[in-house]
Amino acid sequence: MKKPDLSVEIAGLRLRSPVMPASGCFGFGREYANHYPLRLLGAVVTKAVTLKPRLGNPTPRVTETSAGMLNAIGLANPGVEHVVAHELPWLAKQDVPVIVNVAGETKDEYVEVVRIISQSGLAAAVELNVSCPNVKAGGITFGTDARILQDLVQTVRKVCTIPLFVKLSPNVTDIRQLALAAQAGGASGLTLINTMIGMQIDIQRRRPVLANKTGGLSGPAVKPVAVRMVYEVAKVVDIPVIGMGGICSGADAVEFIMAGASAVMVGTANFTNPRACPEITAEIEQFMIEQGINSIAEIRGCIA
Amino acid sequence: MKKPDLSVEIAGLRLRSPVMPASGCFGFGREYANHYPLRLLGAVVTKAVTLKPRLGNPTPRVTETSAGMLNAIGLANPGVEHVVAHELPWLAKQDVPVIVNVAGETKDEYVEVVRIISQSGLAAAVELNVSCPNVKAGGITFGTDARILQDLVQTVRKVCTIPLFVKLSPNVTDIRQLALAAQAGGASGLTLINTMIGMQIDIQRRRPVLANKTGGLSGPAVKPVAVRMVYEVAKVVDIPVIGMGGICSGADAVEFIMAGASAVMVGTANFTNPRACPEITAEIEQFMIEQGINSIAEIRGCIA
Amino acid sequence: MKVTVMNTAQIARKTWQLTFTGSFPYGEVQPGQFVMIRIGSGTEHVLRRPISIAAVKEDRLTIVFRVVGKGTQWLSERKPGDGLDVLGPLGKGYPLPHTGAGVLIVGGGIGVPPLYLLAERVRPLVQQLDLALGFQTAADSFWIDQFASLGNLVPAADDGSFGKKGTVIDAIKLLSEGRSPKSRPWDYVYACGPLPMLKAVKQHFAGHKVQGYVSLEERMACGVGACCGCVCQTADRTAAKRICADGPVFDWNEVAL
Amino acid sequence: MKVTVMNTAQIARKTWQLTFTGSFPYGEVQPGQFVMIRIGSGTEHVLRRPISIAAVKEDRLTIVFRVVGKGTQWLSERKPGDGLDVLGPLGKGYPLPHTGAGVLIVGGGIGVPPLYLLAERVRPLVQQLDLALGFQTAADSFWIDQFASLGNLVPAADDGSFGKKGTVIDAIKLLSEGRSPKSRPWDYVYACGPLPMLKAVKQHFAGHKVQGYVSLEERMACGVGACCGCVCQTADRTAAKRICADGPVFDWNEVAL
Ligand SMILES: Cc1cc2nc3c(=O)[nH]c(=O)nc-3n(C[C@H](O)[C@H](O)[C@H](O)COP(=O)(O)OP(=O)(O)OC[C@H]3O[C@@H](n4cnc5c(N)ncnc54)[C@H](O)[C@@H]3O)c2cc1C
Ligand SMILES: Cc1cc2nc3c(=O)[nH]c(=O)nc-3n(C[C@H](O)[C@H](O)[C@H](O)COP(=O)(O)OP(=O)(O)OC[C@H]3O[C@@H](n4cnc5c(N)ncnc54)[C@H](O)[C@@H]3O)c2cc1C
Ligand SMILES: Cc1cc2nc3c(=O)[nH]c(=O)nc-3n(C[C@H](O)[C@H](O)[C@H](O)COP(=O)(O)O)c2cc1C
Ligand SMILES: Cc1cc2nc3c(=O)[nH]c(=O)nc-3n(C[C@H](O)[C@H](O)[C@H](O)COP(=O)(O)O)c2cc1C
Ligand code: FES
Ligand code: FES
Repeated sequence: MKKPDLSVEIAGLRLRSPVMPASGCFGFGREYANHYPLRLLGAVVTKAVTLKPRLGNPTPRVTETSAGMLNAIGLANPGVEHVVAHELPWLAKQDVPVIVNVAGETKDEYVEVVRIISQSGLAAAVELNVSCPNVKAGGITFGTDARILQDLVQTVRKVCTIPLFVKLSPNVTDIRQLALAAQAGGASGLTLINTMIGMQIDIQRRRPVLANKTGGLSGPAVKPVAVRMVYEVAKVVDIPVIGMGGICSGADAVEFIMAGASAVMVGTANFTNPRACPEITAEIEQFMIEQGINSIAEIRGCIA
Repeated sequence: MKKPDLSVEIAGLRLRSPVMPASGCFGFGREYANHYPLRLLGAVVTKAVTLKPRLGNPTPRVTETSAGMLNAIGLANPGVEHVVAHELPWLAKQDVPVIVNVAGETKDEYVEVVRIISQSGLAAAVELNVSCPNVKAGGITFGTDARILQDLVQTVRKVCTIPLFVKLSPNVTDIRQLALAAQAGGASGLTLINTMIGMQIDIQRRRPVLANKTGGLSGPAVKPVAVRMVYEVAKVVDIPVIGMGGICSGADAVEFIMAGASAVMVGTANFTNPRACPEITAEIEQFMIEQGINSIAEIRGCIA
Repeated sequence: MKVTVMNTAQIARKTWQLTFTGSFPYGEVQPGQFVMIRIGSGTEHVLRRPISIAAVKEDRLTIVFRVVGKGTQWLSERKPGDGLDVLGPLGKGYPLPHTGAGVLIVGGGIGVPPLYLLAERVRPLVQQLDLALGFQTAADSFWIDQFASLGNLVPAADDGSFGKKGTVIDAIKLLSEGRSPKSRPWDYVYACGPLPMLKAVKQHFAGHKVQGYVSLEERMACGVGACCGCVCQTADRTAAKRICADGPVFDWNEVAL
Repeated sequence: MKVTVMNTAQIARKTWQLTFTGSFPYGEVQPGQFVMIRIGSGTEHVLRRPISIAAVKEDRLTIVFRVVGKGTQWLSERKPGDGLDVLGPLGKGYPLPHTGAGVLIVGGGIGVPPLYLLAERVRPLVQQLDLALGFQTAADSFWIDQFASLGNLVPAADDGSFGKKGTVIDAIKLLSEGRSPKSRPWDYVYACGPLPMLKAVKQHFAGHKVQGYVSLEERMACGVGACCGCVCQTADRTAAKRICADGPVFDWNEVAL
């Protein structure tokens, strides 16, 4: 039996595997490079990078929920200058495409960070994290208003000479509208879903568990919502979709691919199992062999 | 030690316990009356009632997900006439307030059903299920557009002589806007959350598990989102809030109460454990005794 | 109800039997009824799994199940002494035949287990009990000797690996042919198995004067009739029946197959 | 790494010890390091739980933990022979003292376990080892004899139910007073316990010429430095340190307590 082809091409990027870590769950790759060679991944996706270094939120920042977790890291990162000087050069040597996740509080900040990343020549693509409050628009999240989102993507697009992915927030009434806005703004592809806003209360201490009160819900708990959103979005856009939300196994990944995703990202599962990404890749391959599937494209979006 | 007072008063209704079943998860109460006397509940909440009998969606209609389930029952019910003639009279004899959940596809249908329920004299309150597509408005869900929602509530309010609860959908960008719209329309109280839209794929058969493709996600998986939404809503409205979403234990219920809920509803947990409601009530009482809490009001919304 | 696992055993390919004891209304069990079993004890599995009652004796109840997913996998990993949280007996079982009736029991695959308890209950009431049980292959079959001890059994395997080669319909034909002219015609046909099999059996007896009962399956949530998750339609397709509460056994003329 | 539980035992109120064996880099363990333990095997628990390494011997590793929630509850229910999925050893441990140094080890409550391995490693390097270990009450205390065999131990209990009545600070004072004039002053203070205790110990030695090390705790997700979930701040509060990767042991002048 012929070995199935797991490689995928997305927005001009050729990835050896459809599986990559999700932003914020893999640092800048160094920690997991102790567990396996990073070239086993489709790409490495960095944690969010901002213009200035950020300390992030007070702790506790993470807590477990049923089949999921909440995080309120608060975009802690050493700032774009440091990342370009100290993280990307190392990553660039790992023989794997690097997707840099970018966050900001103003349009100008996004533009500036994307310009620097793009010009550094060290990244294969940028992923815009638009689940951040827009301080100039009264704190409304960039990713929840179609007009603001389209304008942001359009502006960033101008300074971005590499593929530009836009990461959609699930905290919206109709994610298709945001997907279409990002596409209209010039996104090369979409990644979804980011975390859902949640809260957990410590009833003994009578206060929220997270110092930030609310946090982002991720993990298997959100998978059904994520699959549904990927399915909805893939039906209406022409650009590729990368799916995520609760993926822990090859079977989970195949659900997203059948729903229309060209590739998948794995976040929380890296914490449960640091070898999650290569194991999921192997499980997808096994499934393809069992079912006689030759390529990812063969099953992508096969759900009517 | 004095026995704590578990009774609550909500929109003029006096409930012996803050715990009641969630709509659709308890039929019309008959099945669970085999497990315990219904007067142990704060109230009985019926499944959705529509003007005409409805067969509902094709099967499969339910499937399990990680710490949750999807359902696409499709508002199967025998219609308001049958309910008023055959279900409510029996329920009215169970010594427990009855809240009738009402659904419709047009504003007129809601009005008609609420009028009949209200005039029957057999219900203590109505709960409007607004997570249904509005066929006259191109299928947009009543509960996701603030203007449509306010108009619906306002109109229904006129024919409703008993307390009117509006059940909010979590599939929205900002649930506070919908909560305020329902309040402006004259709602006596709010219940939240209804299910989140999700999907599960059978990768062997390459099709969605549910015949309806998508379904509503409920259970412990959604609890963090539900607690967050109750917290957000309780902060901005003046009417009482009844919380639900994944409650399985007294501790879970206390989380919602501390987040601002005056009472709670229990859905999916009835399936895991048919005695869930009275056991949760007992666990809340136990917690109150341990912590020296005398009444529900003492801890309601205690999270700043 | 909290019961205790007494023993488990793998009895066929992916197929296990499990016997439990402990407080349960064993005396109330009707053949064709089922139990809803809780999977795990945390919040991961919110839905119980419906499994038919295969046998019941004094204070012991036996189920037979095939491992098809996480729930049945977990069940197969139970060890003697482990606790189990079961709800039951649930649903409406097979109405028993009148004394002296001619009875045919037809089962396919993992639909076979509840027919064992049925056969046990029917046996004392009738002169002769005919049984047609189909499996995909010999490796899937189980309890053949037990069934054979209760009646005139013709097993069938799709691949001819044992019994009659073919489906239960072929087994039924063989039983028909083998009947002595003096023997009473079948008054009752009791069936449990995959939907296509149930349809074929009903079809086979179209025009015959038999009373047919089938047991249906559907994904369930509550298992007690409260959620409307598990419905089928009446034969005229105008109303719904809840498989868990109105069934799982139905007169085959009553429901749309 | 998949390891196997050898034995478990309840050793104090809500407090358990568990020893595992199997493939694990036992030889690499530094005192103060921890393991991340997977809870269950399904999807219910997505985060591993960090637990300090209390003792290690050939191919056996022992942890001591207090049951405070679902994860530690599950851990306390493990039986000999059960599998366990552990990651480690993780983090940076206590730097050992120079030979012949004066050493004080201070522990409080469930912060005591990793100090056992530390004491074992320090013992051969020094003349005298002083230990101040505090518990809320006698019922919470454990491994008292083992610690006593390694050094000069003063235990303390808040309620006076055993040892010195009071906190570890009272125990430290008692140790100070009891020291012979000839004995070497403390060059190193190693502490592990609740934050208020760590602050009090550091405070107590303000102005003294000692090298102080504390082990910090925070809720963790990855445990390997990738998620920034578990940070503390540097003493000047300008930068973050990841407790799991840069710690959990820090020079007490390096971090904001
Ligand atoms: C009244 C009744 C009696 C049953 N009796 C038996 C029995 O005696 N022995 C036995 O092995 N099985 C029986 N089943 C089927 C059994 O309930 C399912 O196989 C089981 O629920 C699967 O659980 P899982 O977690 O292992 O699989 P899942 O991971 O939930 O699903 C795996 C596959 O099993 C099938 N399945 C899931 N749930 C059901 C369901 N409720 N009914 C039918 N198929 C389902 C689906 O096709 C699915 O793809 C019965 C079902 C019903 C409704
Ligand atoms: C480096 C490190 C080493 C540790 N070593 C030990 C040890 O040797 N023995 C021991 O008993 N405990 C130790 N802990 C604490 C232990 O990790 C927690 O008690 C455990 O994670 C709680 O899990 P749970 O599921 O039982 O509780 P949960 O249900 O998750 O939480 C219950 C309570 O435990 C506390 N808690 C939860 N997670 C943590 C955490 N990561 N750190 C601190 N407190 C937490 C919270 O206050 C919470 O209210 C250590 C923690 C760290 C960070
Ligand atoms: C600890 C943590 C940190 C995260 N940080 C980021 C981030 O910096 N940027 C971003 O776009 N998404 C971030 N995410 C979201 C994930 O990339 C992903 O969208 C989400 O977790 C859903 O996938 P999962 O269920 O596989 O974790 C973070 C998630 C977690 C759990
Ligand atoms: C099987 C099922 C049927 C439901 N039917 C209704 C309904 O008819 N009307 C309604 O307003 N909500 C309905 N719901 C939503 C529940 O009332 C509740 O809002 C939701 O399940 C969240 O609570 P839980 O997590 O405790 O189940 C249904 C939920 C389930 C699981
Ligand atoms: S499973 Fe709920 S009605 Fe049958
Ligand atoms: S737990 Fe992830 S960085 Fe420490």
